[in-house]
Amino acid sequence: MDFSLSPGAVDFRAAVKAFIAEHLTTEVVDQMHATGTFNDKTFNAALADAGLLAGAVPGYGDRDPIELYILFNELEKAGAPYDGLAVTMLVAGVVNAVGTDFHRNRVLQKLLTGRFNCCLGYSEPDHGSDVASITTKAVRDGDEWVITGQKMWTTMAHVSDWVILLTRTNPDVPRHKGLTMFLLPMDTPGIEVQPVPTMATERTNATFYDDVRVGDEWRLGEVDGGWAVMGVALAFERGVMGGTNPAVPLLRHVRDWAGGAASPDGGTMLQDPLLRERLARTAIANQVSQLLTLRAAWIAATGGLPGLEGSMAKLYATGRYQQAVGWFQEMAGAEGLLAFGVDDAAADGWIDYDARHAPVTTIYGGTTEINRNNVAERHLGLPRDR
Amino acid sequence: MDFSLSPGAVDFRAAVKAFIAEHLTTEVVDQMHATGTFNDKTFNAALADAGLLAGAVPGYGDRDPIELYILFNELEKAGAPYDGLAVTMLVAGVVNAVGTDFHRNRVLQKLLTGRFNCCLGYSEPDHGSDVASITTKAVRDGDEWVITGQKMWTTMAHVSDWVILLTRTNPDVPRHKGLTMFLLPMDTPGIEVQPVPTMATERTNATFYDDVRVGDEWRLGEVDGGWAVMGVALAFERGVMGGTNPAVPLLRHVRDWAGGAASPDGGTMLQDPLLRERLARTAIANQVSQLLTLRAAWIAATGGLPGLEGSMAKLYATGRYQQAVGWFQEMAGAEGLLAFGVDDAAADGWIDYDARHAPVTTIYGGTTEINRNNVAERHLGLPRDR
Amino acid sequence: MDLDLTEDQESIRDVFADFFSSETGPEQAREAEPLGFDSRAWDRLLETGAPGMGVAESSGGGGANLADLAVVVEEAGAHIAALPLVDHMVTTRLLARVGACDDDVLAGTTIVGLAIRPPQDGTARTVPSGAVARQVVALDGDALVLVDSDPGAHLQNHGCLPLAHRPLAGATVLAKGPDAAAAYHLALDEWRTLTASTLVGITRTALNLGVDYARERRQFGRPIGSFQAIQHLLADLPGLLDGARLLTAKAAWAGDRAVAGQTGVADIGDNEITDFATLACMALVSAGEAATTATDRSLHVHGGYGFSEEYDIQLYFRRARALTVVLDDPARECRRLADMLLTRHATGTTA
Amino acid sequence: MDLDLTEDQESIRDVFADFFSSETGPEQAREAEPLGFDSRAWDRLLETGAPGMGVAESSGGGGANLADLAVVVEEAGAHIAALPLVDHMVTTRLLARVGACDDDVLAGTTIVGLAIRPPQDGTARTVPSGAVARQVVALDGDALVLVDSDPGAHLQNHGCLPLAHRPLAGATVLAKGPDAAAAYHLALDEWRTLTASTLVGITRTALNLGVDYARERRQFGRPIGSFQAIQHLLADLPGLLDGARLLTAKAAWAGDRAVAGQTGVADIGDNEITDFATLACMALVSAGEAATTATDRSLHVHGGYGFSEEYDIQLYFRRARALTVVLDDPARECRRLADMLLTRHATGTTA
Repeated sequence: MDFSLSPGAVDFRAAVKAFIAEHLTTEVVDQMHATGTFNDKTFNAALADAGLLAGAVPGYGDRDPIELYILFNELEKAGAPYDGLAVTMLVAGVVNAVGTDFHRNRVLQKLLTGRFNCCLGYSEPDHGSDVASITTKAVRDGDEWVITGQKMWTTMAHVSDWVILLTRTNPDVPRHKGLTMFLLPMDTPGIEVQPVPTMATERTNATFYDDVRVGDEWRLGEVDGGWAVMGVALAFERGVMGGTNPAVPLLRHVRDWAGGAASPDGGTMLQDPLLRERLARTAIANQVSQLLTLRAAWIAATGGLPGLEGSMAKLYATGRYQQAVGWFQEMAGAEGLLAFGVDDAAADGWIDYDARHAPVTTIYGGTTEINRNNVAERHLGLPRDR
Repeated sequence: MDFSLSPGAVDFRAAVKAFIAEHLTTEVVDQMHATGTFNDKTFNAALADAGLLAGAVPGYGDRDPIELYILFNELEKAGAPYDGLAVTMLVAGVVNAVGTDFHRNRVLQKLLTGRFNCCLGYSEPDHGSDVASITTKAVRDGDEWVITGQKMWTTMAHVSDWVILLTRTNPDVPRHKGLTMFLLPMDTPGIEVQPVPTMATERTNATFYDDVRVGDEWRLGEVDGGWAVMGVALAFERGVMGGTNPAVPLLRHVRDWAGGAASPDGGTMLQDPLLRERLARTAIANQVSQLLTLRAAWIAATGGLPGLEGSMAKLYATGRYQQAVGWFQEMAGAEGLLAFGVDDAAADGWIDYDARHAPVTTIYGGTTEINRNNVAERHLGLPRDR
Repeated sequence: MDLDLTEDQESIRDVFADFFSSETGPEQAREAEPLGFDSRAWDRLLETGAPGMGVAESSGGGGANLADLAVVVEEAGAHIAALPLVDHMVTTRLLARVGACDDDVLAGTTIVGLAIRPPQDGTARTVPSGAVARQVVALDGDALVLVDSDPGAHLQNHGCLPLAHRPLAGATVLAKGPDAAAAYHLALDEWRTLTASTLVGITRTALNLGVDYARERRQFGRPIGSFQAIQHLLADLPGLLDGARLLTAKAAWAGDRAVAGQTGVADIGDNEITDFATLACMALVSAGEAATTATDRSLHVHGGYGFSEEYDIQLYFRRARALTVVLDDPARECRRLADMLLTRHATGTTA
Repeated sequence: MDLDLTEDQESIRDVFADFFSSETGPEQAREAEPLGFDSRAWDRLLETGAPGMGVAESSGGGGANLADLAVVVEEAGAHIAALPLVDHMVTTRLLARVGACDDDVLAGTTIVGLAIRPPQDGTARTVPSGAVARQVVALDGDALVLVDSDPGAHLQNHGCLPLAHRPLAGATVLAKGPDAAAAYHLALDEWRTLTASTLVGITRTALNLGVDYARERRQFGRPIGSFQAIQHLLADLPGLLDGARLLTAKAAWAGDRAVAGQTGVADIGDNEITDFATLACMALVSAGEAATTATDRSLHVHGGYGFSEEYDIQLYFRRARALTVVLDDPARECRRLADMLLTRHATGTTA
């Protein structure tokens, strides 16, 4: 094995790091947490203008999937607002893989400019993990479709230009087989976005679709072929596009804080043996998380679909992140409770933030239970429970 | 609430402690680990002769179940060979609850002398957690029964005078309903005992029953009523008769060792902050385990059946015990690997012993999974999985 | 030996369960955020006599003991009452013990609180009731001091506790010397015990919320609570809950014995612990862990909804963590406990 | 970037998988207990050239690098070979580096081992191969020394490792000063890396044993592996296994770079770690945890049978723990790691 990056990847990473050093200002970070929108169109546009975005579309162009991994890993490690961009580039990849020329011209090219966003419309209030049971209806009416229903957890819908929307087009066949995907402009009449505030800083949305009419050209993939389109998206998503190294910025923030914080036992917190042990354990977990993610990228780069490997990376990384957050919040005591902007807040409030944010990481993008089912059945070959 | 023991219980405990101080010699402890038989007939007989055993039969006589708890908790804390005694007294309780005068005269009175033992014949090679599916057959032949089959995990069979044996008497009804319990003298022709060595010091057995003929007077409970008899035994067993404070002797051994053991960081191991924290956490867990057990005893003492509370105590106590063993074995490093009798063995080899023994504690007497099912379905009211 | 509540305590529990269930709860907790003080509910609480109920009747209080107060605050925790009840109760008892508890404090019209951490540079930091209490009692060196001043500026925090720093400038000295320190430490152990009981209440409700959600929420054509993965996530919690409650009750029992002059023992070799300071510390660590684990698992069972502000579990989740660490890191509490367990020898008589 | 084995390594893996699968395994491991040395298999191993394969061809060895050796010993771990292979390999490389590796050592007819802990009072304690190795190399102060004596009296232990104390009296000094210490520490980091790889092999087989048992064992009318409780107990393990294997491979890669004179960096703020000493320590902790967890869960899945001597999982369970702690407490290893991570600054160039 060779863990050195190729010269091209080294250059690409250096360019991303340089970009981050220049563009990821305190204002950008403060703004993302103040608004709850982990997406910054100016930042995205600058990334595109710097030529760093084309490689971020999975399966598109001549860039290595390793570069896709590098881009999102660097953004995640730096604590940049990348969530909206990751979803957008994921959709770009799906559009590229299964879309028509119309989609590519009308959507993909725009997405590559960094000035537009997409969001994902899969889950519904009553159908989360069991997404194959969704009930949002799309009914054909001549050359058009009429869509009615509601989606939940449509994060970034309020800043998005398109949504990829999973609908039921045939209720009379087994549930996976009657689904169709659409790529819907968000300004289509009949779409309403309602904010859903959360316990962390980030905002998500519920979206409502009331007799939304779109032409058949906005269909993405085959009629009743929506499940396959989702499969493409999932294979792109799991593990490679951020979300598996959240403890890197946490560790950096805690380390930087601990060097200057007084310990009740005397000296600094950085001299506390238990904190040192836990910093080291977190550093190990961060390496492992990165390697599991890199492996998923490597499989994609060598022509495979790293669905299972992504599940493993997510299971490992999110569990360790939650453990680390719990450790550091306990060790920081009362100061670890204090929020962004409060004097004396441990790690400038990052511990409070991470403690609020961490719980959702074992839910979104596939719950721990769904990922464990995946690994148990598909990797270990254990008999299905249901 | 009042956590003081009654004056009678205080006296009883003092008597048990005095007995242990006198009779639990190094030889007794060494002998139990050398033979793998956690039963000492001399010790048991002396306990009976000291008048401490009558109170150890659940539901028998005028002693408080709190005293039953005290007896086994003190024996467990002291690291005495109590396993055989616990099973024997459990059977005594079952015999007392559902047996005939014949059983009481022939068996119960002898058991109270501490000079005889019983073992449990429930599990079979193919039927462990799913004990209701056992296949050992008992077929009526006039006034006799002919029993054929095999039992597994018949611990103490090699030193037992009787076995209570769960058999299938009716294969044509739902599986719980065709079972009958027998109380079988171990010297009945056709019974064979084969040792099953384990990774810890303790030995268990497989027992074979080949056309074993016994009179109907050795039936315990109704024909096809074996499941109810097992229910009586289980309610007696869970939590109250030892098995929920194994970390007390571990903690004592580790504490005593740590005060004299050099730490690689300088000073003694007892000065290591992480060891101190973990000793304290184990001390907390030991208190909680004791209180959960005491609660089960209290429920029994006030006329209830503490089946669920026993499950909770066992889940909590065995999980913490395993955690503590893992901690201390790691912290003792190479010396924590060394066995009984090896110079320099950490805690005189107890860490190695406990690390070998601990895994079985979440298996025997009801696995963690079975206990969790119990609590989930019967205490929390969650819908059945099956 | 009696592991049931007394009849009196059952009445207290019923009365306060009714009170907190009608006057406080998730909606009121939300409205009280971020400060974490529901002044309307506090005013209603004065009518129940709760603020002074832990003070002897001879001193004008309600004559309740620590075990009784634990029953009250478990209900407050279960209903996530945004009230500085624990802090007021233990500080009131402390003031009464040093003869400095006036009627407004007894009545609760003046809110008092305890500085639970050693002051630094003349300031009591992150006082749990510091943003709402008028009077704060602290141990400054060997002096028990009381500062009477405007509540401090609220420090916005994870659990929406009314935290504030309180400068001790101008504080009155209530007592000095070993007795003053002993009185403070007794109060702090009472604070540990009652905070543990609050956490037990939080644990209880968090478990109920998770179980209710798991029974109602359906995925794949069945309640999610019928999946073994969900069942087993929840099945460890009743043991944690009941264990923490029993240990907290034992701490309260030991506290009442300590107040009555009976000493306890702390012998880990025999697992025989009746010493109040030891049990109070154990109870807080144990209840903190129960609450942290239960709220975490219950929130997870809620899926995405657990993360949304609309659902109640996140309120419990954040308060569980806040109350667990506001005094100190539980690992450091354990090391403090070890100092007690490993240096002290068993003293006094066996319970 | 290449996360696949080289073609050569695939051949090495296949050859040694065949060798260990036919010459070693659970039955042989049982027969070798309690000493933990299978002399017949060792004699057969000499024919493969494995004992000296990690030494440069110019010095008469097989020319394999650390990454190659990791492939070999993963197979040894997976087949629970009762052989002092890791110890012999790293010590042989160390001796070759200081020009003291004779032909018998290269051939494996003289077994050599490493004293992995600092000697105390003139004795190397609990040397992992101390009860079978003729020659033991230790770092005594700043002197790299070799003792040639009869193997020590076996210390019976949890994992049936051939542990023994080895007095250093009469030892030969091989080298002295900073270079000697550096050579020793390089060897110790190689020991960490290869022990990690052994643990990866143990993890792999433990997982397979658990999965096989769960598929075959039926209770309640279905394979126990169809219960979600069992599935989820096992489902975390592939990530632990693969993560530990990747980290170990990365450590071996960094070790080979270090031998070639390339320095690495260790920047936890950017999660950029290419330094060998750092990665070797990380790999051992990570693989130790994977093996401990996998053997524990797999044994549990086996029910009572896991505890019986008849089944194989208990062999893996005990060796996993033994290899995880025989060098030191993993928590102490983590503190040592923190010393490296928090005081060292990023040096050298990025990989």
